[in-house]
Amino acid sequence: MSIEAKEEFRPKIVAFCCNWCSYAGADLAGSSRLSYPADVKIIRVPCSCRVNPMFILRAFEKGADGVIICGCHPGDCHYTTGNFYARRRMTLLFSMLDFIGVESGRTRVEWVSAAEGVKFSATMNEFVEKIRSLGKNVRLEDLRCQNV
Amino acid sequence: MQRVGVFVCHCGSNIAATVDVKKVAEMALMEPGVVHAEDYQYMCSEAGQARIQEAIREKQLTGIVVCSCSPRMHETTFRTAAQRAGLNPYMVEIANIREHCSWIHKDMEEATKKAVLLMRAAVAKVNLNTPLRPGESRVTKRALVIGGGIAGIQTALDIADAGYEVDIVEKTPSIGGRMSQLDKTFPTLDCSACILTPKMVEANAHERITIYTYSEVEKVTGFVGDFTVDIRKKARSVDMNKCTGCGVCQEKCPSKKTPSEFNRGLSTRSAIYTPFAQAIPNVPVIDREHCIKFQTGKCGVCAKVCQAGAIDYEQKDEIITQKYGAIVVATGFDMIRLDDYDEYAYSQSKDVVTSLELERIMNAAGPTKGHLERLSDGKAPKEIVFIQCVGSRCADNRGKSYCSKICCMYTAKHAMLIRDKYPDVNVTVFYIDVRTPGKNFDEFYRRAVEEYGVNYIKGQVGKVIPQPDGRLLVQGVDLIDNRQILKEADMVVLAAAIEPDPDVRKIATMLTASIDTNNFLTEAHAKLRPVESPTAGIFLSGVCQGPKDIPETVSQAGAAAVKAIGLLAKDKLLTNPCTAHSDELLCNGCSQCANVCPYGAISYEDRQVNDHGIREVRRIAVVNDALCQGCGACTVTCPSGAMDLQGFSNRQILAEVDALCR
Amino acid sequence: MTAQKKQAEQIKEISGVNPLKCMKCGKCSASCPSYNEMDIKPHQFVSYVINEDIEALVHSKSLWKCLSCFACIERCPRDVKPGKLIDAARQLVVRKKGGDYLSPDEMAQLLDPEIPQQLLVSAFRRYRR
Amino acid sequence: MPECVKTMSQAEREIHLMTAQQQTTQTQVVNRAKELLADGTVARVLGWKAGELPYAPQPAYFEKEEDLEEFVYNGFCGANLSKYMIEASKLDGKTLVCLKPCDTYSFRQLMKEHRVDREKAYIIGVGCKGKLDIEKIKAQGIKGIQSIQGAERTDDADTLTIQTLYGERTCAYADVMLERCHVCKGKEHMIFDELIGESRDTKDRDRFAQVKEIEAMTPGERFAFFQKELSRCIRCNACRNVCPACSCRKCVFDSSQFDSAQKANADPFEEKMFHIIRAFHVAGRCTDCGECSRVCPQGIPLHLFNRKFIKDINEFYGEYQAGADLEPRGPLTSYVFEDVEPGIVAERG
Repeated sequence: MSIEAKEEFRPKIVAFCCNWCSYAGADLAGSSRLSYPADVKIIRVPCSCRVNPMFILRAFEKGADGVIICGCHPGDCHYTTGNFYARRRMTLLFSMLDFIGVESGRTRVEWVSAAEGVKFSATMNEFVEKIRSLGKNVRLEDLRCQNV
Repeated sequence: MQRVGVFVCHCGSNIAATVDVKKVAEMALMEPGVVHAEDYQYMCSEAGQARIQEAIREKQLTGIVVCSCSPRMHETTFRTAAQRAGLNPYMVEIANIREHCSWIHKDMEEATKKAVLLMRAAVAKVNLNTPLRPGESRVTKRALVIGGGIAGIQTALDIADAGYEVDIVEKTPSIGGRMSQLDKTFPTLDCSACILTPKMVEANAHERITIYTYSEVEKVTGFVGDFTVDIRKKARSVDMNKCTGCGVCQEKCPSKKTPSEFNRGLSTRSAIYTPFAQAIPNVPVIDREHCIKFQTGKCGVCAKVCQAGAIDYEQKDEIITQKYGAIVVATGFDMIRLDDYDEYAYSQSKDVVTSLELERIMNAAGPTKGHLERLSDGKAPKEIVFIQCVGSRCADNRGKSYCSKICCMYTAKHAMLIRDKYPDVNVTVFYIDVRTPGKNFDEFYRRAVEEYGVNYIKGQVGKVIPQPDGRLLVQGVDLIDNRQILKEADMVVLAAAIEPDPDVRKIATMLTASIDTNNFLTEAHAKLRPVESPTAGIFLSGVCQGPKDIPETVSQAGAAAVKAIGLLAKDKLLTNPCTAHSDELLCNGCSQCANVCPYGAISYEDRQVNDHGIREVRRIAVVNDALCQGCGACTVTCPSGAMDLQGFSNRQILAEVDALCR
Repeated sequence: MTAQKKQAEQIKEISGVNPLKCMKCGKCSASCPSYNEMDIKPHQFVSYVINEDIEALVHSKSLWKCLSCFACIERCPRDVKPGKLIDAARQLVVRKKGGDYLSPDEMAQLLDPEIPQQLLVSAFRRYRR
Repeated sequence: MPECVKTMSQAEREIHLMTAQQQTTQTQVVNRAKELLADGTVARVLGWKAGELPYAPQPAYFEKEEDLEEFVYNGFCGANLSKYMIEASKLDGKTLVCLKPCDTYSFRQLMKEHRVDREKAYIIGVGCKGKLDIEKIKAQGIKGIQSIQGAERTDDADTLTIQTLYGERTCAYADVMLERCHVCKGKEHMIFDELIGESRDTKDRDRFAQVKEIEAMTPGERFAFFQKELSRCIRCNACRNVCPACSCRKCVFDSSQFDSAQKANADPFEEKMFHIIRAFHVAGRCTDCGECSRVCPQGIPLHLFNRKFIKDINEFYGEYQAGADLEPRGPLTSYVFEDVEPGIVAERG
């Protein structure tokens, strides 16, 4: 553990991207070769409203250091209203996580359209930077994993 | 337990150059359920697909993971391949190791590590996949075209000629659009009206085309093959069945001070008006905001002079509800406002005009009856300066970042026409680049220079200064000579950038079609699906998708029509099987899910259930597969987890989360 | 890093300008009131920085002919703003010379009716930061 | 302590607990219930009966008139009976249910969610002037309780008289009220068929004071606070079982979908996860009845989670009280275009 601790901190970041806007935005970032750290791993969901708070907490439990949810811009949801519900749910959930003392910077929602490859890459760079500055997520993870 | 095969694609060097594909395949074999793993040059090639099919048959695979490009690219390819080998297509998962990995990471070790994780997540998911079968939905054999410019007219004609009903919705009182405002067209100098009017007439006369002018789309519900649209027919105040189009009302109307939209405000029109002589339908509308009768209650001249008794002040907006199988957006463009460009003195001098205003000045039906004259004093100009790229290719927030594409050509056209008709007028064009890709385009531009003596100067204009004598001092630069130029001109013409019609944002929202930051509608694929929106059943025609000239617009309009016809020709559509389902043993029947369903796909029924021996009647949520589009909003609203989404189930997503955080 | 390259980097840093955004439209030169006085024209400033030919730039007459009227900054469609590059080059020179800045208070005493107003205004614009 | 109680007979206990006013409410309810049972309007009565301890009456069904002799209604009848109506709605015939003003919010919320059948309920809105928290009485150092007088608050007599093994003790009623009564939603019943007894609005505190206090802490302090509170959780599920909003046929935490079925906490995060998710699932539906905190054997202030959500909902989406109306959409199943962005949480700091 002591050796690992000296290594550069590489956070684990899970990004939930809606299929229609943000996943396509991430594809565009890829085809435009707009790099962002490999720490970000994307899970494709049909819509930001498919993201259950359970998934987010589970990610943290399993050792994620940051979770970001990306969807279509409000008003542009492929399913018309999905991101409006996602927006309320995530606002309340993030507020609750903040309330129990989890750093609010570890969770984020960003609206990225299919045309915003640049924004996707910039957002991920920024988010990774933020998580790096926050350091390892010791408040939420499954402590059993610590010394394995 | 599944028998999973993992196929890692090199994509030539696109993936293999940054991801150790052999290592990914090797690691795959250590994952639970994986019984086969291989890598290959191009998995999407015929040979690659054959390898997948062979493995499915030989190793009796029950699920496969392809580590390749984005599922948005080849998911369908691999699903079809798997299906041909006897595997349910929904037992295929894609790990996106190109767009989300090899293309954005440079370090091989890091990229390989990430690729392995993405592969693991896909394997974890496919282990929980279940075979899914698509349902069917019907197709309404009718198309809606939003916008009645040349793009909309062409699309409507093509669809109607193929035998389908088409409705055109146009917000202004006449179809025709921007093209009807143009004088001549490049590169052959045809008269715009001469080629457009026959098309307008044809559309109007077509038995399968219904034109709703002075109308707007108000509400869109439904989905591909089965849209329901509310169209607001604004009150015209004139009975379309009675009006004979004699025009007396317009002559007699005492309110004549309204700036004419058609002439870009360079002339005025009456309150009851048709925008131009060839308008279709040739039925005027009363502009209630400027009508004396509507504003003060006293007038009614038009009703008195109308022999046909067509004037109807009581007319109300009417909502027409219609079902459509396909919708084509052809909302077109407008020129940007030049309020922020003080340096060109557009708002200070009447003799600084936009190119579209010049079109009206040059047109025989325009404000000057086609005579080239200064709008300030009516004098014939001797010196005209054209300024290119006004608001195009701007990195600041005054203009647009893109090239408006049509300005180089129409400026060459204007310069040529002026020199042709008025050989004593000097024409100077300040340009940054002259862009003429297109058949006979560069030849056209060269003719302007070589045959017509138009003076092209490489360099921009910094400032236009109105002089006390009414002339305009143009301060520009010649970058080739490296010299600053001060030039007196009588007229300055600005090639203002074009932008999508501002209403398109509202329409895109109704259609849930994606739109970019410049308000251009996004196509499903920039190269391979340029006339389709990512939203199924929505097609794009003309400038709403990106700047285009007339020939391009017409060819895209035809392409959009073909895509729409291809959809309308089908009797049934296969529906997405990734729909929500409710577990009758877990459902509380609490109605929360129906509250968030955008499609009204959830209803409730009292059903006899057998819950581990307890038999009782329970209120249970039921999802209509044909209506459900699979967004998943209901699954999160459901506290008990009874509502789950096929293909993106709670367990599948959690498995992915676990695999990625491992 | 060569001295020239370093200087070019410094200019970019001070000005906050990315010269690669330039599309060579020449609107800066078209707007410049001192154009005829300059040996290196405003639009050329951009390519000098791109080519890292900073020596020529700092020894040019143009450096001291620019009035800092900001017309080019105002009108540049590409957010390149050659005026800022010129200003940055000037700062390089001034810093090298030992940084004999004036404070606004000192300036009042040095006022000379012969000094053109424009120069004063430009000086204020430049040094108020 | 239980030994001291054992020394008391059932009759003694009843006598001790009765006061004039309480007799009226309790007796009135009993008399009315007997009538309704007799004329067949209702098939059963859902109320409270005396428990083993003088301060722990239990929810109970009474099917015969004579059973009603055991019926009690006093200051310790905090239990919210609306959740029982989910099961009672499936039984034949109507059930007479006694609901206090705050319980009626829960009932209405359950009606909205189609969990209870209004037609199957005959609601007697019982008067309430604040309910008591035995833990607070004990916290005053009062031990060996034998009986308590004044447990049903009458007019303005604000004192409890408690007989203990060590003699008579008194305490102020207001000092030993349940937390939820200090933030009383009001004395009005949201739904009822008839009313018996008087109610009083006992609100004397800011509902969100505690939440605000915690919000003012640093993230580290907040984390430590909840870590300390939640580490006491033994996952007995009492909070879940008592909560009228938490009424799923099968809880997600018991279902195989989330790999969380019937599992002991493996790490300190899991109990947080349970309580966060539980609060999230009832967000916008929780009426703030406070039953979760009342029943928690470990004394964890679970209502803080719910109240944090309520506070946020009020601030972000406008004042909302679950169960106050029958509007089908709640704050999490509706939206407006201009809703705040989730980033507000980080901005707020």
